[in-house]
Amino acid sequence: DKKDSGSASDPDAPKKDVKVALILEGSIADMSWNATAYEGLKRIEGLGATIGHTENTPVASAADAIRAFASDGYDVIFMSSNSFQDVAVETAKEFPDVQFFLINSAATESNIRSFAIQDAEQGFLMGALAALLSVNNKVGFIGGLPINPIINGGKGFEQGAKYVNPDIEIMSQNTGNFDDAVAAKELAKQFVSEGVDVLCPMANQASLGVMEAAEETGVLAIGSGRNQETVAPNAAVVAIIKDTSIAYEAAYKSYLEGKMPEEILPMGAAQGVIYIGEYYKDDISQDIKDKLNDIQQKLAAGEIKIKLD
Amino acid sequence: MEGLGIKQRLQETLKSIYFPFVAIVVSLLIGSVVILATSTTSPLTAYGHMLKGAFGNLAAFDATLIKAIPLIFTALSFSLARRSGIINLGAEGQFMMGALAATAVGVATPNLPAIIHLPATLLAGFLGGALVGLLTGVLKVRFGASELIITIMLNYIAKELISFFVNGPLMDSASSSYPQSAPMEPSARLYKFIPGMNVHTGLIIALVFIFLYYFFLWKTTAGFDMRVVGFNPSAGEYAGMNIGRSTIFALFLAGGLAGLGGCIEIIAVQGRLMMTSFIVPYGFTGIAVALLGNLNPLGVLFSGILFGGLSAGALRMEVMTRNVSSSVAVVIQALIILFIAGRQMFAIKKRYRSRSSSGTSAGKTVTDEAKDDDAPLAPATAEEGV
Amino acid sequence: MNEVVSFFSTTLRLATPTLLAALGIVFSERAGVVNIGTEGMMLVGALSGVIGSYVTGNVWLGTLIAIVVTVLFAAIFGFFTVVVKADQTVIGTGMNLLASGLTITVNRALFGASTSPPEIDKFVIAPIPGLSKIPVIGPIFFNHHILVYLAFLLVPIAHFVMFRTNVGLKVRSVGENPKACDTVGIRVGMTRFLSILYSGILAGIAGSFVSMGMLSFFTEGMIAGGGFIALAAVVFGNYTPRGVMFSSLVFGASNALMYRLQALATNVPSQFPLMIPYVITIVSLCIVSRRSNKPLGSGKPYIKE
Amino acid sequence: MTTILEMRNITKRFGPVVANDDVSFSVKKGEVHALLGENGAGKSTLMNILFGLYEQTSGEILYKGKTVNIRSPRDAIHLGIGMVHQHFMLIPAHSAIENVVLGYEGNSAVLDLKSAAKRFTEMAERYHMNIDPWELVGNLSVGQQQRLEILKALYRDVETLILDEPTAVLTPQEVDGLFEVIRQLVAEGKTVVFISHKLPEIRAICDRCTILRRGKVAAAGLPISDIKDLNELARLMVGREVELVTEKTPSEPGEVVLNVENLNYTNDKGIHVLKDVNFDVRAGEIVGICGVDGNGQSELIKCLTGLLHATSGKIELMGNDITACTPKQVLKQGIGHIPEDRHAMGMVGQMNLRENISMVDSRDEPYSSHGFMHWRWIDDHSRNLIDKFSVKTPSIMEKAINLSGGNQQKLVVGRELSRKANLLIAVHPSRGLDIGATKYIQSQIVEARDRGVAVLMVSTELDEILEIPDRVLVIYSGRILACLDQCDCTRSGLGLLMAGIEDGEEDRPA
Ligand SMILES: Nc1ncnc2c1ncn2[C@@H]1O[C@H](COP(=O)(O)OP(=O)(O)OP(=O)(O)O)[C@@H](O)[C@H]1O
Ligand SMILES: Nc1ncnc2c1ncn2[C@@H]1O[C@H](COP(=O)(O)OP(=O)(O)OP(=O)(O)O)[C@@H](O)[C@H]1O
Ligand SMILES: [Mg+2]
Ligand SMILES: [Mg+2]
Repeated sequence: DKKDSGSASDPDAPKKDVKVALILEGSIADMSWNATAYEGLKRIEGLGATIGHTENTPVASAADAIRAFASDGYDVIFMSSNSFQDVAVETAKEFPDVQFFLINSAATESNIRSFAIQDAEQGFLMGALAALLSVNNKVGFIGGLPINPIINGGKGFEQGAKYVNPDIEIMSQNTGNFDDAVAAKELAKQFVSEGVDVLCPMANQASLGVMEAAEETGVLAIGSGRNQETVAPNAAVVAIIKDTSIAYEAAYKSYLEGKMPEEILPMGAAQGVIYIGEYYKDDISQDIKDKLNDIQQKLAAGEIKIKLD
Repeated sequence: MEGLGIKQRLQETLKSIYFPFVAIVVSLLIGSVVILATSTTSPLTAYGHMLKGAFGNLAAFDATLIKAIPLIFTALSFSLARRSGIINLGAEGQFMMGALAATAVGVATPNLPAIIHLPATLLAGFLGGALVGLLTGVLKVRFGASELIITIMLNYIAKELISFFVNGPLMDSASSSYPQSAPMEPSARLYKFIPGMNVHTGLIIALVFIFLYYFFLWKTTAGFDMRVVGFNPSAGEYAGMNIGRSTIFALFLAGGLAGLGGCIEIIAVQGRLMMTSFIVPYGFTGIAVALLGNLNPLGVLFSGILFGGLSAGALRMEVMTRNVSSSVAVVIQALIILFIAGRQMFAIKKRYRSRSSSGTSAGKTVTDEAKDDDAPLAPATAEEGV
Repeated sequence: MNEVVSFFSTTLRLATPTLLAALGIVFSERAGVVNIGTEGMMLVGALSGVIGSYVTGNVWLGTLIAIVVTVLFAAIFGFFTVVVKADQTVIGTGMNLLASGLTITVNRALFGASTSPPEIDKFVIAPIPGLSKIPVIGPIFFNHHILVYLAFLLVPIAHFVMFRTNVGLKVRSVGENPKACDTVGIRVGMTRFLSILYSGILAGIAGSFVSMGMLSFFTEGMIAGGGFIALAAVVFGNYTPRGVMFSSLVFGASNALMYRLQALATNVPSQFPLMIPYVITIVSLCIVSRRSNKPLGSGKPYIKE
Repeated sequence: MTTILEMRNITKRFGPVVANDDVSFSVKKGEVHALLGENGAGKSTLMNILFGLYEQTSGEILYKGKTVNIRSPRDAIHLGIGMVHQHFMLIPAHSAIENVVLGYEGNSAVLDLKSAAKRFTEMAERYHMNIDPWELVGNLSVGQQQRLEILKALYRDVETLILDEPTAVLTPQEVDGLFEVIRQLVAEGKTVVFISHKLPEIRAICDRCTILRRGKVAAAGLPISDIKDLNELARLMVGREVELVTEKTPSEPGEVVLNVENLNYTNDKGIHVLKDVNFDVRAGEIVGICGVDGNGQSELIKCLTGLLHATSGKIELMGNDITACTPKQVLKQGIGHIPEDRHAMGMVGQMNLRENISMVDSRDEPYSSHGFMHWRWIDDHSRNLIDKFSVKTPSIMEKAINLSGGNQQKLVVGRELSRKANLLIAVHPSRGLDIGATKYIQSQIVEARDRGVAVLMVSTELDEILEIPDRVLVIYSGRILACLDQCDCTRSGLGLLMAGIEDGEEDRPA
């Protein structure tokens, strides 16, 4: 019976009760990728859909998750990681009238649409701002598990920093996981001892470690998601936010309107998915802010192209 | 078992059904407290879904089996080593290295006939794990280094190696620079074999190896010697067995079993090697599966299926009941493991006391065919060591 | 120069959680209990410490609460392994699973899933007056969190208790040959249970040091294998407090080295520096391996006729 | 004399096995009460119940007239009961003194091992049972461990002392020492329960005896004086006449099978354990090595069987040099070996009997072929062997550890005797065996000799040494002091030699 799936949609919702599911590879508490994805699902709920999700779903279970949702009458299924692509393409065949959205995937079968989050643009903005802020011309990027978004973020970061200052020194490393905040913090400290004076984490919840390191060593830090600043009241400058929730909402809207473009939907600065959050420090010169906004516009307008390999 | 009369055997069987049953009931009762505390869903509905997701219908059992297969291999790996007196905490890493080796072979050579490609891939998987086991064995025998640490450390190293290869040498050039290998060649894959079910031929391989495990340890001299050494090395030495060789060989095989499991998981389920292929702790879960199965072949099979069912059921519960979160599902799985492992606590009248069956008398698994020999690890008075 | 200083002080800092947890495990191991569940205990300690500190606004009370909660958690382990005599490794694995599930559930129930971590009172660096001023030595040894000093002070104490006292003798014997202990009137079960609780205390402290000393917040699964490393440290340290200190320092140093290399060689694939600590451990293990003090009765429940 | 201890209608089941069947047992204050019976009769079980190690299936225990509920040794100890267990309850990894003070109520929170060691040594000297309190128990010989166990019990002053086969591994001198102790204890009004299979000892020290037969009481509180001779005792224990004489024709030695030349062994602690050992054993003769435990016997045997490697010298078996051989290679040459410590070496407690029986020959026909075990054949073989050596067990699928120790010993001896070997090395072959079993094993050894097997027998039992071997080597602190023909052996002579005193009558080996 479906009663227990506690339908949160209010009775006088606009359309027929659409059921939307989200399958997450990570934890919704990761303060970034999965967290914003979950926010997206919430937004969709706000549009009157009934929602359901699974977290920490390993690739090996993705197929079961899809089958479970589909057989429970879900109409739309979002898959939040490129790891799921193969499984999704396989399993989607079993459910032709379920609409699938794959994040960071290249697949576009009949009932599958994919959109590509422009992680590199987030990195680019972080790099650019870091370069603008850096006094000793040395900036650091700390990634977590070297998966696609992180790697591209790193590439974007380097190009962004070089974009504003061709001869800036860049330190970039991955801690190898998203859980170990201590590792992130220690690595960050090492960076600082190497002269880095602006730190940029892209390691989900482990990012907090980097922010804290910045706070303790008195350098600046640029967040990669909301809620990271609290542990670094003095160090946190701003967060360059990759708000996939907007992407999800957009995708869902296009589904409701029944006009979903064949090609892979890019989701970046242009779509407002990647943007500059509100500044936490007021001593940031307007000049810098303008430069950064300008870069963001260029990215949105496609005037800046980021090379990914 | 000649020793026991029909009556006792009946008792054994009844016990072996009664205990796990009560164990599960109790753990679910406690779990329901957590559910009530954290969600608006009634525990009964939640468990209903869990049960349905695990064994409810063919489709569910299908999913359960698929999940059980890798666990059976890592469990066999642990069991074999344990029977030889070695604690192999390395199934985790051996599993990964098996997968890595298999991937290398599975993607490398396109348009090869399956008759060659598939066996080659499986062999690579076995060797990938076996070599890690071999290394462990050699270090243990040659330097007397504790396998406990070596295996733990090799697990972490394996994790990094996977990360390196999928980001480097094995990265799929086609897939716009995702950190993942190319998909396995069709000729190197395992496919569904029962119409209407998704479970793949890996199941058959698993069953074969369960039998081989039994046959090797109880029917061959090599296996027999391993068990002797496992129980009492100095007796083995006295009987003219080569402790070192036995240890190394055991770890080689154990590694191979885990590696084969990893290989099958990739070529049958995941399709390609990814950064995130191993978030599930296949190796460590395998330990629990093995010990719950008393290191016996059938025991491993059934506890493997039980664990497969647990995760399949937990997933369905999470899906069907919107607000029972995955973490609660995890808690419930944990409770079930704890109480099943400790099921002898539900003995009504005090256990009849005989060493041959002390502790384990109640401790036998659902499946344990009361084989009259406990693993070295199984409850035994310290006398054994003296 | 201050390269050296930072390297060594980092080493001490990183060695501390391992050392704390390991000083607990070394007793339970000696008593014949293999505690795979340490990882989970530390996780529980990490969260309950943060909650405690958040509620009471005092990091010490927080730690106290962490200790109490972790000991209760350890008691579950003790109940299953000692009273019920279930297999220690299975229970240990189960406890880890339980811990990860519970911490996530509780943490989200209290602080929500994707919000910023709560402001808490955390351990601050406590330089030892005078000593910390000594060049080189000072910053390396006398400029740490109090728990760092505590951990290292605990080593000689633990050593004394284990090898010089009646309790220590009982603990060591119960692990070697429970039946023999039984015949001289020692309560085998009680002894094992208490040493499990003790290891719980230290796991709790270790956990809260991670979440309130090295960091100032809790994140899901933040122990990230620290418990297993501590377990390895005990075996590596050959089941003695001194040895455990040695091995913890090896782990600490090799991690410090690893971060250093990651920072220096940013062009090398990150995976290789990340392997270093584990490689170093294996190598040094092969070098120093000697007669093992692994208790004969290790891992075996004691069942009476 | 008042009754201090009374066990009423005790029954103890181990699964199918009934170890004690409605046994009643009562002991008077201040007496030495012998508990007798065949191997597996239930002696140890009964005492383990009294001491709280096992829990009786039914029956009650009265101590000093009060019903007591002894649920653990702790309770027994508090009642003033002490026990020396047949299988050592020692911790090899700890020093002797640590083992002694372990669990001792009088310990202070911080141990003062020094003064404990002092007290211990004084006591040890008083009872002529010296042991270095600081030595690791793991390094002590079996005899020394037995002494340690006794001293451990005496260290705590007890009211009632249970001795479960304490003399099995003691030398005559040590046995006398122990009897000294027992007499002192009795003089102090204490009570002793004494388990042994040796009539002379029982005669020497016990007042009354209770005899168990297959778990039931065969005789209760019988005055020792009523037992005329071994045959009588045997009849009481077994329930029928038993043949107790090993008839033995003079040997006709054949060619040399084992030849040992200038064998030296220095252990890892640098102690020179074996010094220029020379001797040979010929086909069809039994050579006995007698000496106080711990004079190098263990090391000598280990060298012969490849478990240790001699520092210098030469060992030849059937003419080929095996000095540097591994145990496996030595076994291949055809050696049967009844090891000193059955628990540590001879058997695998957690494995069942048939597996223990196949242990040594698992790799050879007919136990296996082409790497596959032949369980069907092994089962038959095992059943025969168990009948032949009357090993008391419910089935060949029973775990070895569940056998009575004596039956464990029979199992090992039986296995080694039934292997086809040119050389049989028998270390304490009859340790812990009842009279019947002892005689049977001995006759089997003699039979093996007559089949032309060369036998090397190590024993601390003077009676055995005086009866079985054709030649006797006396070993003292790693040296062969004397090589005597059996006819030249006298109790007193051997006793002196074993104590290292060389006088007259012995002739050095050439
Ligand atoms: N733990 C056990 N489990 C099963 N059977 C047992 C156990 N302990 C003893 N038995 C059986 O009970 C019987 C009596 O054993 P017990 O040790 O009391 O004999 P015993 O008189 O001490 O013999 P021995 O002279 O060899 O010491 C034997 O048949 C033995 O196999
Ligand atoms: N730790 C143990 N585990 C299993 N069985 C044991 C253990 N300790 C003793 N036994 C068995 O329990 C019974 C009584 O124990 P005990 O040590 O007195 O043996 P026993 O029969 O007296 O040995 P022995 O033949 O040397 O006289 C024996 O059958 C012995 O083999
Ligand atoms: Mg006995
Ligand atoms: Mg006996």
